[in-house]
Amino acid sequence: MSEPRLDVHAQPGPCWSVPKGLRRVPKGLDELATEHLVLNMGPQHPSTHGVLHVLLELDGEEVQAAEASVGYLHRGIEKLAESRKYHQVGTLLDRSDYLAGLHTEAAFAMATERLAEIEVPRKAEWIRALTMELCRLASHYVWAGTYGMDAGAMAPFLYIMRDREMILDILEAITGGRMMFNYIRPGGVFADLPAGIDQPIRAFLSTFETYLAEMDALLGGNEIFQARMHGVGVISRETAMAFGLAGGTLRASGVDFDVRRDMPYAAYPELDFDVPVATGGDCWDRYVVRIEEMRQAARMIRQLVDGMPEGDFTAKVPKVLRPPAGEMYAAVESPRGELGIHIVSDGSATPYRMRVRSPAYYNLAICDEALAGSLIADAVVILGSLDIVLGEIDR
Amino acid sequence: MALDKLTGENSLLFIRSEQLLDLARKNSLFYLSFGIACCAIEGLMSAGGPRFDYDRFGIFHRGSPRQSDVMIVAGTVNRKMAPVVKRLYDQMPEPKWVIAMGACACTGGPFREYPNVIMGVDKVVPVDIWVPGCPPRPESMQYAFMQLQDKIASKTQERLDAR
Amino acid sequence: MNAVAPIAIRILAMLGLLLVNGVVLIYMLRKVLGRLHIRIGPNRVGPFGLLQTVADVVKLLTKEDLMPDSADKWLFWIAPFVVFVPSFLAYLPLAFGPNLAVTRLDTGLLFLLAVLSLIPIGVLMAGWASNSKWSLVGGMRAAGQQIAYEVPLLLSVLGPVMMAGSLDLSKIIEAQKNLWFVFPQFIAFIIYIIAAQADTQQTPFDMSEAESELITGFANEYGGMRFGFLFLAEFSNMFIVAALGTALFFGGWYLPFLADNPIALSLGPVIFIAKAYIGIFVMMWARGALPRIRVDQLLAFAWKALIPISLSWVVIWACIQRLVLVR
Amino acid sequence: MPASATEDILRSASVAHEAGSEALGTVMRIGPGDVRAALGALAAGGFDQLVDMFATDTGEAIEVTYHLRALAKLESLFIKTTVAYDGAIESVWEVYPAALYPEREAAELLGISFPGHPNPKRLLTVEGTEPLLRKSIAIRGPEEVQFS
Repeated sequence: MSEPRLDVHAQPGPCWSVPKGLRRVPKGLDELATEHLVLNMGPQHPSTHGVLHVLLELDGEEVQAAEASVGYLHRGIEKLAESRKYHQVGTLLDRSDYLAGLHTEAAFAMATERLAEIEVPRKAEWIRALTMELCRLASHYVWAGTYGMDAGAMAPFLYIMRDREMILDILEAITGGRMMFNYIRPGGVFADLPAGIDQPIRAFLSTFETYLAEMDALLGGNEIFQARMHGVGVISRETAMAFGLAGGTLRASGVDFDVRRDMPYAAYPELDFDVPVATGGDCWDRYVVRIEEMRQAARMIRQLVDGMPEGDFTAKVPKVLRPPAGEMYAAVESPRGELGIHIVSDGSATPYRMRVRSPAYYNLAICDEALAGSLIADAVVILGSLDIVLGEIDR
Repeated sequence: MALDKLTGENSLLFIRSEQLLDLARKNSLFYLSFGIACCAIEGLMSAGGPRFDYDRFGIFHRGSPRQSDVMIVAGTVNRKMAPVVKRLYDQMPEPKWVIAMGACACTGGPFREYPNVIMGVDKVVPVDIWVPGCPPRPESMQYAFMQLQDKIASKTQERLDAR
Repeated sequence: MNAVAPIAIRILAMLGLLLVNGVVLIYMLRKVLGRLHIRIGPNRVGPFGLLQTVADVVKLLTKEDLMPDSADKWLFWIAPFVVFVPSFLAYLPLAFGPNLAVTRLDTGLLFLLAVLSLIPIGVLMAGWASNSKWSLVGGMRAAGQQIAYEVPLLLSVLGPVMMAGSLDLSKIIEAQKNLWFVFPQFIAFIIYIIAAQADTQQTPFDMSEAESELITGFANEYGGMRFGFLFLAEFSNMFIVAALGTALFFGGWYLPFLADNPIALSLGPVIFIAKAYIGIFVMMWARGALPRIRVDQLLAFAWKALIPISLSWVVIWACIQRLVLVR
Repeated sequence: MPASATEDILRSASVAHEAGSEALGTVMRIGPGDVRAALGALAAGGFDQLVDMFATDTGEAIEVTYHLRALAKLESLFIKTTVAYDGAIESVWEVYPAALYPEREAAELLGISFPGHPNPKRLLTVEGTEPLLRKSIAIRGPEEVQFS
C-alpha cells in the first residue's frame, strides 16, 4: 500500500485524513510484545447481510482497523444494461436492490421519461408512490428485524416477518411478484390497480400501528438494546456529508435532506408527510429515524389509498423506445437513501451507459471510518445500522 | 455368494440399518445460513419466518458449515465468490447436499452474459436439487426440501430393490 | 462387588437422566421459541415432532468426524469431554427426593459449584484447539465471563447456606419445609438468576457463542457428535442451575402447604424436576425475547454491580441472622 | 447557484473550462489535469456533496463525470473530463472522501488510474479481470449462454 499523502491541497475547505480503517497500525510486535489479530468477517457471516467481507484488525475485542471488501455479488448490471432495450432494463434493476426493487425501477423509468419527454398520467404517479411506499415498509421491516438479530434479539425479526408477509401479499396482488416486480415501466406502470385492492391495504394499515408499537417496545423499549445503541458508531454531520451518505443514515446525522421532499417526483408533492431528522448520528438515532420513517410511510399510504385518482395507468409509449441522444439523471428516495440513475443515450434502442448511484454503496464506504475503535459487537451493530444491501453495492 | 447377501454391504441388515439412519438424516436437515443474493430473502429469511416455518420439518439454520448438512446456494456466483462457495462446501462434513436455488445458481440467470458471472454453481460444487424461479417462492424451497428428503431415502431403497 | 453395583446403577441412571434431559430440553427449546416467535416449531417427525431431537442426535452421530488440519489434535479431541464431564459430575450431589441422590455429600453445594467452574477450561480448550480466530475469541470471552460471574454466583448461594447451616443440598431443602428461602433471600435469588444465566451462557449473556457476532463461537469448528456433546453440555448446565435454584430457593421436593402430605412427598422427584423445568422455561423465555448485552457491559455489570451487591447482602444477612434471628 | 457563479469559482482557481447547459443540468468540461484543483475550489465554494462519480467509455477515450451538489441550494453540477485509455486522473478523495470507492471501481472496470488514492486495490473483481465496462470487452453471446 502506498503511503497516504499528507500534504494538503492549497484551497481552503474540508480536508480529510485517510479513513481510520486504512490508517493501519504497523503489523507485528509493539513494545508490549502483543500481536494484533486479523480477522476475516464474512463473506459467510450471519451479520454481514449478504456477502460482505470485512477485514478486522483486532486488539483483544477492540477493532483497530477495518476494511470492507465487496464484489462477491458483482454481476455487471451496468454492463448488461448496455445490451438491453429500455423496457428490459427493469428486470436487471430489480435485482440490484432486491429489497426495494420498485425504487430502482422508478428511478430508471423517470430518467428515461425525462430523456424521451414522456408525460406520465397522474394516476400512474400515484400508483408508483403507493407501491414504492409499500415497498419501503417491506424493506424497513427486513432492516429492523435483522438489526435486532445483530443485537442478538430473535423475536423482533419473526414479528416483523409476519407483518412483511402482509405487505408482500398486497404487492403481489398489485404487481404479480413478491420481490421482483418489473412493474414500473417508462411511461407509467405495467398494469392498473386490481379492483378492491384498498381493502387489504386498509386491513394492513389498521393493524400496522399496533404491530409496529409491539415490535418497537420489544426492541427499542429494551434497556439492553438501548445500552447497545447509544453513543455507538457516531457519524458526525461533516463526515456524513463528506462520505456522501444518504437516506436515514444521513438524516440521523442531522442533515435534513430527503429526495421526496427536496427534489419531488411521483405523487409526493401532493402528499403530506414529515421527514424525521435526528442530530446524534449514533446507532440509536438511525434506529429512531427509520422507525419514524415507517410511520410516515404508513401515513402516506393512507393518503394515497384515499385519494387515488381515476385515469390512465400508463402513457402511450412506443414498443421500442429510442430516446434522443443526451444524458439524464433521476433520483428517488429508496429505503436506503438517494438512489439515482444516470443514463447516457446515443439515440439507439439501448442505453449507451447506465450508472446506478446506489445509496448503500456510499453508506458502506463509511465503515472503514466508523468501525475502527469499536468492539466486535459494536461493529456488527454499526454495519446493521447502515442498512446495506449487497446487491446494490456490487451491482 | 450367499454369505455375501447376509453380511456384506448389500446385506439386508446393513441396508435396513442404513435406512433407519437415512430416516434420521432426512428429518434433520440443518442448512447453512449463507445467503448470497436476492434468493436469500425468500429462501432463508422467509423460510425461518412465521408463515413458512421450515422448523416444522426439522429444517433449521446453522451459522457454521461444520454443523450443517445442506448448503443452499441462493444467488449469483461470480469469479470472486466461487472459491468461497467451494471452500464452504469442503468444510461441511459428509453426508452433505447442495440445493441450487434460483435461476442464477442454476445457470447464471439474467446475468449469465456477464463474463464475471459463473454460469451455474454446478461448475463449482456438485448440486443435488435445482430450484427454478427468480427468485423461487418459499413454497418452492419447501418442495425442494421434500424432494431432497425423497432423494436421501431413495438411495437405500434402490439398493434394496436391486438385491 | 455388592458395594459397587448400586453406585454404578445410580451413576448410569444419572447419565440417562442427563441424556434424556438434553433431548427433551432441545425439543422444548425449539417448541418454546417457536411459540414465542409466532411459529409452530417441529411437528412433523413423530407425534407433535417429539422425535425431532432423536433424529437430530442420530444424524449427528452418523456425520463425518471432521478434524481441522491445523487444529491442535489432542486438545481438539478432548475438549468436548472436558466440557461434558464436569456438567455430568454436577448431577451427582443433586438431591431429587428425601433419599434420592447419587451421593450425599456434606459439601455437595461446594462440590457442584467447583465442578461447574471447570467448564470454562474446556470451552477455552475448544476455542484454542480449533485454531480458528472466531473460536478463540469465543473461548476467551467465555473464560472472562465465567471468572467474573462465578463470584456473585458463589456469594448469592451463601444466604440460603447460612439459613440452613449446611452445604448439603438435602439439608438445605429440608430446612425449607415451612418457608421457601426465596422469600427471605429475595435479593440473593435475583443475583442468583442473573449470575446463573451468565454462568451457563444463556441469552442475554451468550457471549461465547454470540450467534450474530461469532457465529457459533467456541464451537465453530466442531461438527458431528463432538458438537453434539458441546450442545448437550449446554443444556445439561441449564438443568443444573435450574435444579440448584430449585434446591436453594424453592424448597426442592416440597410443595407449599403440603410439606407433610405423604402423597406429595412420594412425588418428590417429580415435583423437583417440574420446578426445575419451570425455571428452564423462564430461561428460554429470556432467550426468545432479549437482545444480547455487550461484552464490556457484561463484565462491568459483574464487577461493578453484582459483586458489591452480593457481598453486602452476605454481610447484611449475616448481621440479621446473628443479631435478630438467633439471639 | 447560477452557472456564472460556478464559473467564477473555477476561474478563480484558474481552471480552464467549457460551460454548457444540457438537458442534464449545468455541465462543465475541464481538462484531466485540473480535476483536483477544480473540485477543491468547488468544495470550498459550497458544493458540499459528491453525489456520484463514474466513468464512461465513449469509444475514443474515457469520460469521467463528477456529480456535485450544493445541498443548501439544491444545486447540481456535473464536472466532466476526458482521459485517454489507461490514463490517469489525480484522486480527489481528500476533497470528497466519497470518491474513495467509485475511484477504485472506475479504475478496475475502465482501466484508468487515480494516483494519490490511499488504497488503490481492486474493489469488485479479482486480480486479472479485464476492464469489463470498456466497450471493447464483449459480453457472452447467445451461443455461449445457451443452456444445454
